[in-house]
Amino acid sequence: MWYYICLMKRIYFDHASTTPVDPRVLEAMRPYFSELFGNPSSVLIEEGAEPRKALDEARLKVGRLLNAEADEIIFTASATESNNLAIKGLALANRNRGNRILFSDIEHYSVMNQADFLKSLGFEVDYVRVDPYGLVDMEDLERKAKPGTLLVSVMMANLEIGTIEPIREIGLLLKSRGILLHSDGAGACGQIPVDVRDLPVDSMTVSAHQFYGPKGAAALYLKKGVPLRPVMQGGYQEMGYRAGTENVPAIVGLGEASRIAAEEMALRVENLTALGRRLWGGIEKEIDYLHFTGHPTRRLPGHVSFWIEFVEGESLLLWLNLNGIASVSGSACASNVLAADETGLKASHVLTAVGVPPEICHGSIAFSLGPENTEAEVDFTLSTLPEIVGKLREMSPLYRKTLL
Amino acid sequence: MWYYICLMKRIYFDHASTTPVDPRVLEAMRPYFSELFGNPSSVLIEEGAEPRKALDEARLKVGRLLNAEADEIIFTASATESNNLAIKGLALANRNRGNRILFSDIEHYSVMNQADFLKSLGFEVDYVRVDPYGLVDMEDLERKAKPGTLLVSVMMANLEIGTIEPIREIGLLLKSRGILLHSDGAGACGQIPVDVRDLPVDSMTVSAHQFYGPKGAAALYLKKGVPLRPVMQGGYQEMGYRAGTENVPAIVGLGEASRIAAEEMALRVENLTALGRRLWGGIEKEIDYLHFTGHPTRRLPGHVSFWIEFVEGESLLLWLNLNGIASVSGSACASNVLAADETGLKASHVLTAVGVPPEICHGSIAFSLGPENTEAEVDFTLSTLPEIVGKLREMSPLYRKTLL
Amino acid sequence: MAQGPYSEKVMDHFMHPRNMGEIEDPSGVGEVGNPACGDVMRLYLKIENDTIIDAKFKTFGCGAAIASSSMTTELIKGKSIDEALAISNEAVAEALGGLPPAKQHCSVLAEEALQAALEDYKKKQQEGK
Amino acid sequence: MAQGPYSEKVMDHFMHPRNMGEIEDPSGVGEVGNPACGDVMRLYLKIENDTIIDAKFKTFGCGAAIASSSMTTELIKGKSIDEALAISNEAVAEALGGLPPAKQHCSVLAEEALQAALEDYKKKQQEGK
Ligand SMILES: Cc1ncc(COP(=O)(O)O)c(C=O)c1O
Ligand SMILES: Cc1ncc(COP(=O)(O)O)c(C=O)c1O
Repeated sequence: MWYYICLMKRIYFDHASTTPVDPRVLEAMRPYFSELFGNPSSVLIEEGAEPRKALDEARLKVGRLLNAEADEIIFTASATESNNLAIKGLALANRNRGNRILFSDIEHYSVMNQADFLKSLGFEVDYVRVDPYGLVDMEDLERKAKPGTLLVSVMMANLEIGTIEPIREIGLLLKSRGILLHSDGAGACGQIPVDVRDLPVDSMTVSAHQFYGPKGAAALYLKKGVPLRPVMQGGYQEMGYRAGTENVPAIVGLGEASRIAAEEMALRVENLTALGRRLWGGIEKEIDYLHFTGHPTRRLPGHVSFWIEFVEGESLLLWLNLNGIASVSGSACASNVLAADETGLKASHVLTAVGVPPEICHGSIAFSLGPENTEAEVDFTLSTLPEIVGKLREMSPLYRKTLL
Repeated sequence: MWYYICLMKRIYFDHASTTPVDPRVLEAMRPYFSELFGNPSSVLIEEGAEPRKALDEARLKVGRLLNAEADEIIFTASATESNNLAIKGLALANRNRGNRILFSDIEHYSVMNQADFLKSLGFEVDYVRVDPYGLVDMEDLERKAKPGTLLVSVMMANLEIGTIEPIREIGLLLKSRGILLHSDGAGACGQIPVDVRDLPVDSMTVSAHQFYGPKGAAALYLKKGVPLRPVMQGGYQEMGYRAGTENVPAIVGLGEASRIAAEEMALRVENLTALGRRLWGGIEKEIDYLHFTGHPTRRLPGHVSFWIEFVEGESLLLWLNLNGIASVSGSACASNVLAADETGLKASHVLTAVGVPPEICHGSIAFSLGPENTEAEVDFTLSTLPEIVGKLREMSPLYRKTLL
Repeated sequence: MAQGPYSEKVMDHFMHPRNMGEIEDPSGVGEVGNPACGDVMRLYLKIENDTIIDAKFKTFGCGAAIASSSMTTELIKGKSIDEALAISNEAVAEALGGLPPAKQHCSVLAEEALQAALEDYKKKQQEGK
Repeated sequence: MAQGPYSEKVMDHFMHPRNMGEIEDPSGVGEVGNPACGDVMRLYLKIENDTIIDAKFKTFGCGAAIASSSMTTELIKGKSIDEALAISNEAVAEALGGLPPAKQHCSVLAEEALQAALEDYKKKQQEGK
C-alpha cells in the first residue's frame, strides 16, 4: 500500500533525525575504505601514515568549526557516546568538586537516561526547569546550582522544539561558581555558529550525521586542562580518552562536513531562516487550534514545530508521509513503535516540560528543513496539511465543529 | 626518505591490525550514505524503512556467520566497545552470581584495561595463566574459577602470537560451575569457523575491520536469556542494549563481510594455512637464533610470529617497511611510539605471559597474511629477511659471531 | 519497497477507514480511552433483533487505533451480540495482519469499546423495559 | 607522501648509520643500556691531543636509538673533550630534526654513552700515568 508514494519526489523535512551524506563528504571518505585503509596507530609502517595524517587534518577541521584547538577534539562514534563520555567522564574525574549533577528538563535521552547509572555510582541528579519556550529557567538554575554541584548539562539546541539555549549566560553563571558545564551540541554544531572560546563550556558534543557527515562519527570538544576519565578502556587512542581503532573514513567525513559547514553556514542559515518563516507563517494562517512549540525567534533556522488540537501525532505523521513529506512526531505512540511493549509509550518529556498537557501533546510534529529544501516544497506542504488535519479531525470523537 | 618505497607494490602482512574493505562490501554499503540515509528508528516514514530492513538483514548475516539467532546480535561501533559492553554489562547485571572476574593473561588491552574500572565498581579481578604456547592453563583456571566467580574472559585467538584458545573446553568447565564466559573473537570471527551453538560462550565479540568489513562496525553476540546491562545510555536502539543512531552503512558492511566470510572461509583457511606454512618453514630455515611464538598448529591460518635474538623489533619492523613489507612488532618501543611519554613503553604483556624474557622480547614480529597475499610475496619476504637480520645484528653490541 | 512497522491491512484501514462516522439515535455507544497513549475511541452500534445491523466509529489515535476501530466495525456488522462479544482483541489484530507489540493495546481498546457499546445497549434495553 | 613519526634526518641516519662499527684499541669505550626499552648502546672513541679524532658505535635498539648513536658520533668527531661534554641530548635530538616525545630517552642514552666513554678515557689516562 505504501509503494505508490515512491513515484513522487520525497520532501525531506526531518533533518533533525539525520541528514544524507554530502557527496563532497563521501568523496573525501572514499579512499580510506579500501586503499588508505591502514590502522592509524601503525605509525611505523607506510600504511599507517596517510590515515594518521587524515585523522590529524580532520581534527583541525572540526576544531576550526568550533574555534577550538585540534587537541581539544576527541573523536567518538556517536553523539550518544560523546554525551556518555562527557557526563560520566567529567563526573568521575571531578568528584572533588562535588556530587551533584544537574540536567535541564529537556535534555536528549542520551543525557537523561544516564541518571540511574550516575546514581548507582553515588551521584545525585537533579533537573532544571525550562520556561514555556523551552529556555532554561535561570532562576531555577541559580537555585539548584548550589554548593556541591559539580556538573550541569544543558543542550545547545533542542531538536524537538527548536529552541536554542542561552549557553553563554548559563556558562558564565556556572563558571562563577566553579561548576563544570557540558553542552550537547548535536544538531546545533554545524548548523549554527558555535564558538567554544566565547561560550564558557567545558565540553561540547558534535554529531556528524546531523550536518551532512556520516553516521558513526561524532566528537567531543574537551576544554584544555579539564580532567576527564575515559569510560571505555582499551588501547591508547584519542590521547587516551577514547579507546578503539579509529573509524578513519567516518572521521574524515566528519572533518570534511565541518569544513563545508564552516564555509557555507552563513548562507545556509539565511536561506533556512527564510524557508522556516514561510512555513511557520503559512501554517499559522492555515490551521486553527494550532500551537507552535519552542521559542519563536531563538530557534534553529528552518525548524518549525507545533501541536494541533484534536489531531493525533502519529496519524498526522503517517498521512504526511503518504503525501511524500517526511517529518517527526513527539507523539508517544510515534516515538517508539518498535519497542518490545507499551511501557515505552510515554508522552515526550520535552513537550511536557514546556507545559504541553500530556493528554493533548500527541499532536506534536516537527519539520526540520535543510539546504536542499525549496519554497515549492514548503508550499506543497502548506497546501496538503489543512486537508490532512481536516480528515483527522473529522474522525476524532473529541472534535465538534459546532464548539469551535 | 620514505618515498622511494612508493614505487613498489606493498606486501601487506599486517591483517591482524586491520584489513582493507572488500570492494563487494563497499558496494553494499554505498547506497546507505546519501540515498537510503534515513534513520532506522524513523519507522513511520518511508526514509526509515529501507535502512531498518538493511539492519535486519545485516543482523541475520552476522547471526549466520556465528550460527546465532539474529536477535542475539547487538551492533556496536568497535571491538573495544563490544568488549567493554560485554564485560561491564555482564558484571553489572549478574552481581548475584559473584564478585570475581577472571581475565586470561593475554587478553587485548580492551579487556585488560577494564580492570581498574571494574575494581572501582567493587569487583575483584584476577588473571589466569597461559602456557608457553599461549594456551590457557586449565589447571590454573580450575583453581581460580572458585565459588564467587561470576565471569571469565578468554579471547578466541590472540593476534600477537596467533594461538587459538580452547574455548569449548573452557566453556564446559565454567558452565559446570555456573560461571559466565565472554570471548573476544576480534580477529577470529570471520577468519576461522566459530559456532556459538557449539561453544559454551555467553557473549562473543566480532570485529568487522579485521575481516574485510569497515571500521566503525562490530557486534556482540549475546546468548538469549543472559542478562546484560547497557553501559552507554540513551535511545532505545539495539533492543535496549546499545543506544545511539545505528551506523547503517557500516553495519551493512559488517553484514556483507560476514556473508562473504561464511561463504569463502573454507577456501581462505586452506590457502592461508599453506602460505603460512611456507613462510614459517622458510624463516625457520633462514634465520638462526629465532624463536617462534604461539602454538605451532593451533593457530590462526596465515599467522607467523617470532622473535629474533640480537635484533630489536622496531628496527626490524622499520627495515621490513622500507623493503615494502608491512608487519607489526610487539616490541615495547614500537608499540606506542606516539605516546605522550615513555611510560607507555613496556614490553608486551602477551609476550611476557608466554615466557619471553622482557629484556630480549624486543625482537618480536608478527606477520598476518590475508587472502590477497601470494607465494611470491612470501618468497620475497624470505629473501629479504636474512639480509635485514644480518645488518641489524652487525650493529648490535650484544652479538658476537664467534659466540654463535 | 520496504514496509513500515504496520502491515498492508493496517495501512489500508488507516488510509481508507471503513464505517467512520456517527449513527444518529444508536442502539448503543461505547467510548473508551487510554490516557497513557492518548487514544480515544467511540463506537456506535445499531442493533435489531439481537443483530448488529450497523456500526460506526470515531477515533482519536494512532494508525493502529484507527485501523483497529475500522476493522472492529467490519468484523461485527451482521453478527449477533453473542458472536460480537466473542470477538477478542487478538481476533482484531489477526484480521489486521498483526500489530507491532507496542501497539497491541490498540486492539484491546477496540475490544473494550465494543464491550462498552454492548453494555450501553443492554443498559438502554433494561431502562427501556 | 606522508611521514612516519620520525623526521627525515632520523630515517636517514637509521638507514645509513654513520660510523657504525668498532675501533680497535680505543681510547675510551662507553656502554649504557635502558632495561625498560631494551636498548643497548656502545660508543668507541679515539682521542688524540684532547681531540676526538674518531668515533664509532654499536647499538641494539629502535630507530631513534640507532639514529641518535649515529648522529652523536657525527657531532663529536673533531671536537675537543670539553666541547663533546657540552653536547646535550637536546642537541642530538635537535640535530636529528626532533624525536617523538616517547623517544626522547634515546637521545639521553646517547648522551650517557658519550659521557661513559669519556669517563672511561679519563680513567684509562689516569691509570696510564
Ligand atoms: C583481540 C582483539 N580484541 C579487541 C581489539 C580492539 O579492536 P578495535 O581497536 O577495533 O576496537 C583488537 C584490536 O586489535 C584485538 O586484536
Ligand atoms: C540533541 C541530541 N543529542 C544526542 C543525540 C544522539 O545522537 P545519536 O543517536 O546519533 O547518538 C540526538 C539524536 O537525535 C540529539 O538530537
